[in-house]
Amino acid sequence: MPEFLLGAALFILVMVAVGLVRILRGPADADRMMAAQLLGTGGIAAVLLLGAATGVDATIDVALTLALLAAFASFAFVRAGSAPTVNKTAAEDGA
Amino acid sequence: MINLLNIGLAALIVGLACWTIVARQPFAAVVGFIAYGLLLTLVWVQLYGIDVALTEAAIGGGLTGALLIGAAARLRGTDAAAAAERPGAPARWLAAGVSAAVTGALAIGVLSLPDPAPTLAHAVAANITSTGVGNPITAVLLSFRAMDTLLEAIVLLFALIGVWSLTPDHFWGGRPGLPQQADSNGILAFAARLLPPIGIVAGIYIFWVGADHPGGKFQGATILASMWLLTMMAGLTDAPPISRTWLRVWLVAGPLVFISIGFVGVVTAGAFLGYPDGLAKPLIVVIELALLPSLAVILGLLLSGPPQRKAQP
Amino acid sequence: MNAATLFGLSAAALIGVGLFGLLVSPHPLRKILAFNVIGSGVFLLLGAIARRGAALGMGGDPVPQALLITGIVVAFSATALAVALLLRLFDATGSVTLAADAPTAVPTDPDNV
Amino acid sequence: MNFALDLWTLIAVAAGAVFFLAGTTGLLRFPDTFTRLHALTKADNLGLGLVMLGLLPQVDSVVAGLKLLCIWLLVLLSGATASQLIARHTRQSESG
Repeated sequence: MPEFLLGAALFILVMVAVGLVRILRGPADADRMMAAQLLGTGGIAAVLLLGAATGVDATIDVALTLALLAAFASFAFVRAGSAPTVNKTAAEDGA
Repeated sequence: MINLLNIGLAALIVGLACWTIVARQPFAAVVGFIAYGLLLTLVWVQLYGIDVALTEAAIGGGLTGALLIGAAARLRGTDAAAAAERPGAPARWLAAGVSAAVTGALAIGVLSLPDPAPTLAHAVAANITSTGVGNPITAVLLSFRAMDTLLEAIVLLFALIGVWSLTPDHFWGGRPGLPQQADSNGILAFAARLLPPIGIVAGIYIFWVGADHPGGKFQGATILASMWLLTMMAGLTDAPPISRTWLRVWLVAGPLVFISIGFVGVVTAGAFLGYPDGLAKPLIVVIELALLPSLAVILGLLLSGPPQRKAQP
Repeated sequence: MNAATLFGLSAAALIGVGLFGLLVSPHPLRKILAFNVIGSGVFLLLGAIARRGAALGMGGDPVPQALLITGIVVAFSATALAVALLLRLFDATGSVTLAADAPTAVPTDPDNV
Repeated sequence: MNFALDLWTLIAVAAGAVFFLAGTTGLLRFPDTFTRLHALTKADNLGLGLVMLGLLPQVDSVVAGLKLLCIWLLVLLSGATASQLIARHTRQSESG
């Protein structure tokens, strides 16, 4: 069973790694963020599979942390994308 | 199979590091770096450093990514000016040569590490009972090498003071960052209402299990800071003005408790940061409980940047 | 080859790649990224050494692992300070370079008049 | 009994892996951001969900099982909100 779980982890890792080609190609920044998001999900699955294969229970906590913060980069991306308009009002307030 | 997995991981992180360096746009490089941080978490799991994997997951996956994406978005369109300073071909070849030499020297070092490897695991195992905690890494962080942890908390505080010192004069004492438009029915606000309660429980859980299992105050504090930042991003809460006394007390409380327990150790145990017999575990818990909120607020404010508006607009 | 040696060698490669980026990238944000790549390479090297010291049922030598946690947090605080400095420079001058004749990308921030 | 549980793990994890394959294929082959987003959510929801369901019989405590469920729910929640936000961001930047 551990061999199968490790194999599945490797397969998922290779899959999401191939998805990283989107970071190279783009074209939009949103596409790049999606590749990172997919890698995050695949990473969580791989951590869980590795933990089950090696029998280290605490890896579930690592996956839990990753899951909590999985979308954090995407949130920051969307926020940063809408920053210019906010920036202008802030400058007027300050003046 | 496990070898194949490790080789794949190693190839991926080196490839992503190269992409981070050579990518044409800063934003593409930053996304590459975030993916790189995620894969490092897997590498730490493979190296049996679960505590380190937790730290990397929390800091690399959450805080660093948000910080760099924000910076890359602000600096969009600055590549052209910077590209004018790109060094010429001879300088680049020289840099490549130097880097290759450094890599070669390190690789020789890695291959000629002594066997059997020296380890302090025996020393830790022999003395861990005196601390009362079950996780050897927590024992190292808060007992055997407590000075490092104290200095680290102070370094974080100094970094925050450094960030604050960049405030324009007329905004001194104001609120960090730019105001966020609050869209109370927006999707981000929805996530910022739903995730933090779960995140706070998970953060305190990770903090609490740190005594006996992988986890601890840094990881917990990072999760708490991320949740606070999420509510700020969604406009549900606002960053506090940095002139507030309660805020400053909150920031220094953790390190101060740590230092005072250290001085008590001089009297009771004969050494700075020494713990008297039998009291080690309660003192460690007190230090951790005091550091957790301070670290969470320091980390959150580090990401918010220097004040950019007045306290009362 | 065991995992410790493999990741130790990857760490050596990461340090080299990061050093190259730090030397040749003209953009300060890219230099910060390169600095972080070097940092993670150093951490990984220490992690490989920690893994070699596994004994008594511990997956690795706990002392270097504890130092790694400290190191990762300190590296983050240094990155945050560097990014804050860079953004302040950009706000103040409209440029990310220190060259005196650098072309400005956007008009100067009204906050700093 | 043990055999049946192991078989369940095999089938569910393999099916989850297939959804990751589908997600990657979609991310690479679909023509625009919105369709690619659609492919991505399959990996988030079904890929991780099936892997998680497959691993449930392999954990040794109820708490660990609950944590697994919690991880999946968290990824569902954050994946769905992030996809919505990215889609909205793309539409705004296309129209603006």
